[in-house]
Amino acid sequence: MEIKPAGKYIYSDIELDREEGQVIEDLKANSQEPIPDPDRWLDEKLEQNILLTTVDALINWGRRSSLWTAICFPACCAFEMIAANGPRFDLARFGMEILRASPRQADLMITAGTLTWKMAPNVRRIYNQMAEPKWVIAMGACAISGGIFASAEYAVVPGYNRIIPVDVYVPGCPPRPEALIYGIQMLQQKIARRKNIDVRKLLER
Amino acid sequence: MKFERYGIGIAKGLTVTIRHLLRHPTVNQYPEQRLNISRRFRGNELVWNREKCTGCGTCAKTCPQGAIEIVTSTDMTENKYVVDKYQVDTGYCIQCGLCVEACPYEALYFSHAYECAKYRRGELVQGKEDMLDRPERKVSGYFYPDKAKELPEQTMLVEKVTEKR
Amino acid sequence: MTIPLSGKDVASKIEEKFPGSVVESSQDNLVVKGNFLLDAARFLRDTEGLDLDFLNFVTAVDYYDHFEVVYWLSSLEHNHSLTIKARCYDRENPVLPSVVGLWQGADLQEREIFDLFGIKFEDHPNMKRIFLWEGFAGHPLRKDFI
Amino acid sequence: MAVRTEPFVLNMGPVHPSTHGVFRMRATLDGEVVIDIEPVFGYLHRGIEKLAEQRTYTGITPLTDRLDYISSMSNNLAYCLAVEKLAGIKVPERAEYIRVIMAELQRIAALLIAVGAFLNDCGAYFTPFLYMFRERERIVDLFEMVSGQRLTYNYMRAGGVSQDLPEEFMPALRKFMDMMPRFMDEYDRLLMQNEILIARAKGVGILTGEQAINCSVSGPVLRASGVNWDIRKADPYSIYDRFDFDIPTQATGDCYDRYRQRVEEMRQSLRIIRQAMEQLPSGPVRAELPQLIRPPTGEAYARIEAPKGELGFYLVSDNSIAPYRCHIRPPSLINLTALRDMVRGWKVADLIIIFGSIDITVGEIDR
Repeated sequence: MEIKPAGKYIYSDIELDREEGQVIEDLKANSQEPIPDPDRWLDEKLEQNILLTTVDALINWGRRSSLWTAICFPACCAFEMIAANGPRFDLARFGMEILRASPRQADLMITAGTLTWKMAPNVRRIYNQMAEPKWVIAMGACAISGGIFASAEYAVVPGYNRIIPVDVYVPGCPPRPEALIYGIQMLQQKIARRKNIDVRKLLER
Repeated sequence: MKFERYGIGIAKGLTVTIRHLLRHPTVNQYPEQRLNISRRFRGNELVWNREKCTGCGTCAKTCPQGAIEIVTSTDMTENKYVVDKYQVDTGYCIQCGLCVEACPYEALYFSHAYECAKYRRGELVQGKEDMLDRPERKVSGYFYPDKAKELPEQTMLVEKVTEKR
Repeated sequence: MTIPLSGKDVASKIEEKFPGSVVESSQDNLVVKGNFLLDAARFLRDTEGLDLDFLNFVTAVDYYDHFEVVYWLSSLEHNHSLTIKARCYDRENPVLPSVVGLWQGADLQEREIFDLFGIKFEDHPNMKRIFLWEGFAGHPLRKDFI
Repeated sequence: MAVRTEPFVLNMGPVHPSTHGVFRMRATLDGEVVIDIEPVFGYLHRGIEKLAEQRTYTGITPLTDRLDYISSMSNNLAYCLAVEKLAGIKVPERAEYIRVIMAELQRIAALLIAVGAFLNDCGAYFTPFLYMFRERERIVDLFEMVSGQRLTYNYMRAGGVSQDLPEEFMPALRKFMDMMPRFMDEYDRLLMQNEILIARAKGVGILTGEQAINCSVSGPVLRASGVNWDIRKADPYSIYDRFDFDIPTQATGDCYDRYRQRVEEMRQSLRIIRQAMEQLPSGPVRAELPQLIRPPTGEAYARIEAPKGELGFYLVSDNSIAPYRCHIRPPSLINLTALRDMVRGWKVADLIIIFGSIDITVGEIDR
C-alpha cells in the first residue's frame, strides 16, 4: 500500500522562527550573570510599631496560607511536585491545592525542572505576568545550577537565578515531596517577615 | 453517538468514589507526621569520615558531574595524604550515588536528611566541616547494609500505616 | 528472535539491481552510495522476501572526515533486521536524499540530524531546525563543536 | 451550510496544562476544525547525547534516568543491555530476574500515569489521575526501598544491578501484588462504561495499522492499531522468553482503544511479575567488572519494549572509557510523527485527546 507523505505544512513560518531565535539569543547574551538572591530581609531588624505590625501580620498570614502555584514544570521534578500535590502529601493542607495555568492568578512559581535557553524567554514572561508580590522556589539541582545538564552549556541555563530572582533553593535531584514542603514552609517564614507598609514613608507624608 | 445506557456508567463510577469514604486515608500530614523513609535513601548531603579517608580522590574521579572538589597535600612524616579541602556543592550534586559506591575505604556515606532548603545559593555548598561524620548525623544505608539495619523500617503505603512522631 | 540479515547477501542483491551502488558490505551492515540511497531503500522496502517496512531509527555518526548516516530497518512480517549506511564526505554542506517518502517515520528524525549534525536531507517537506532555535551557531553533535 | 472562514493559527504551549510538559503546537484552524498542526520541539533539549560522549559508561546511567523520567528503570535497562551487548558482559541470573521485576513494575507505574493523564485531558479533571497516582505511589515506595530515590533510580549497572534487594522487599511486593488486581478492577468500574469517556474517545483519531508501521510508531499505540508486535515476544531480551504472557491488541486504533490497550498491558505485566517472583533464584547480582569499562571497537543496538514503545540505545565504541556516539531511539518522538495525520479534520478539543492518547514525555522527545 502506498501512503502519501503529508507534504508541506500549511503554516510553518521561518520568519517567526528567526524572530523567536533572536529573542533567545538576546536573552542569552544579557543574562550571563546570576541575579543576586533577595536575602536582605534575613539581616534586617523588625520595626517596632504595634498597629502596623498587626496589619502586616494579618496580610502576611493571608498571603502565606493561600499560595497559588503557576504551572511551570518543564521536566522530571514536575512529578515530585505532582506527588506533593497528590493524595499522599496533599499540598491542599497549606491552601495551595490549585495549580494555576494562568500566571496572572498565581503568586508562587515552583520551577520544577531543567531550564533551556529556548524556554527561558517564556519563563521570564510567565514570571513577569504573575501578580505581585510573587515568589520563586528553585526545586532541584537543575533549577539551582543546571545540575547534571550544566555541562551542556549550549542549551541549558545554569540555574533559574540567571533569569529570575529565586527566594528558596531546595536541593535534590529531584527533592522528595517532603523536602519541597519544607521549602514551602521556609518561604512562608519569609513571607511572615515581609513589611507591607513602610513606616518611614508614612511618617514623611 | 448513541446513549443507550445513559447514566449507568457514571453512576457506577460514582459508587467507586463514594466507597472511598470508608477507606483508610492515604494522606500523610507531613510536618506533624513523618514517613520513615527508605533505609537506602540518598539524602541531599554527604557524610565524610575523616579517619577512614586516605585522600585517594576516587570519589571525585567517579563523580559524573565533577561536583566533588578535593585538594590534598602529602604529609611526609606519616607518609600519607592530608585532605586540605573537601567540598561538595549540594545544589549541583544529583545524588546518583556513584561516589559512595566507588569509595574503596568506606569513608563516604549519604546522609539521611532531606530538609536542606536554603535561602541563599552559597549556603548550599558543603565544606569540609559540614560534611564530617558526627554521631548526631543520621547516615543512610545506601551501599552499607549493616548501617541500613540500624535504621527504622520504611513506611509503605501498601501497609496502610501512617506513623505519628 | 529478530534475525539480523547478512549485509553481504543483501548487498549482492542490490548490486545486481543497481550496479555500482554498494560501497562496502560486511556481515553486520552495508554501505550504499548517497545517490543510490533512495533506490536501494525502495528496493529493500518493496522486494518480496525482504519487506523491510519498519524504519526503527535513523541517526548519524561523525567520524571527523565523513558523516555516516545509519538506517536500522526491520520487517514486522518476517522478523528480520538490516542496517544500511550512507556516507557523506562534504563537511561544509553535506547532503543526502530524504527517505520520508518511503518511511514517514524518518520525518522528525531527519530534522533532528539536520539540527544536530548539519546534514541536509533533500526533498524533506520541512527541513529546518527542530530542537535548537533558528540562528543558533553550529551543530552540537559534531565532534568539533566548541 | 458550511461557512467559509479564513484559516488562522492557534499557538498552544509551551506552557499549557494539557501538553504534558513543555511542548508546543502551532495548529492551523478552519473555524474549529484542525486542518494542520506543526509541533515545535526543543523546549527541553538538554543535550543528553552530547553529554554521553563525555562521560564514562557508568556515568551515563544517571543521564538515562532523566530521559523518560516516569520510567527510569526501563531506560536504565535499555542502556545496560546496550553496554552489555557491546562489551559482551554476562549478567548473573538473579540480576536478570530483578531487572524484569523492576522493568515490569515500572511499566505499570508509567502506564498508570499515561492513562490518568489521558483521562485528565478527556475532562475528568484530576479525579482518575489522583487515583492512579496513589497506586503509582505504592510502586514508587518499592523502588525507593531498593534504590533510595523516588524518581531517578540509577539502579541498574552494566553487568547487573547496583545492590541486592533488601530483605523486606519481597513481602512488600507480595502485598502489592495482592492488592493491585483489585485496583485495576476498580478503575474499570470507574471508567470503562463512562458515557462521557466513550463519547469523547471512541472513533476519534483513528490510526490504521499500515499508517502506524509507515510512521515507525511502536508500543501501545501500534498495538492498539491491531498490529501484534511486542519486542518482548518478537525479539526477547533479558529473560523474557521464560515467561508466559499474552500480547493484547485492539481492533480500530482510536483513542479509546489506546486507553484500553494500556489497561490490558498492565494486567499482563502483573502476570510477568508474579512468575518472576516465583522463580527468583539466589546468587550474586553483579558481574565482576573493572571500574572503567572499555568495550572493544564496534557498534551495538539494544532495544527494549519500554512503556511508551521501542526504546533503543545505539552505541558506537572506539575502545575508550566513553562511548564515541550514543544515540537514543526515543519512542515518544517517533510516535509523534503520526500525530499530524491523526488530528487533521478533528476539532480542537479532539486534538487534546488525540495528543494525550499518544502518551509522550518531553524529556525523551527533546533529550
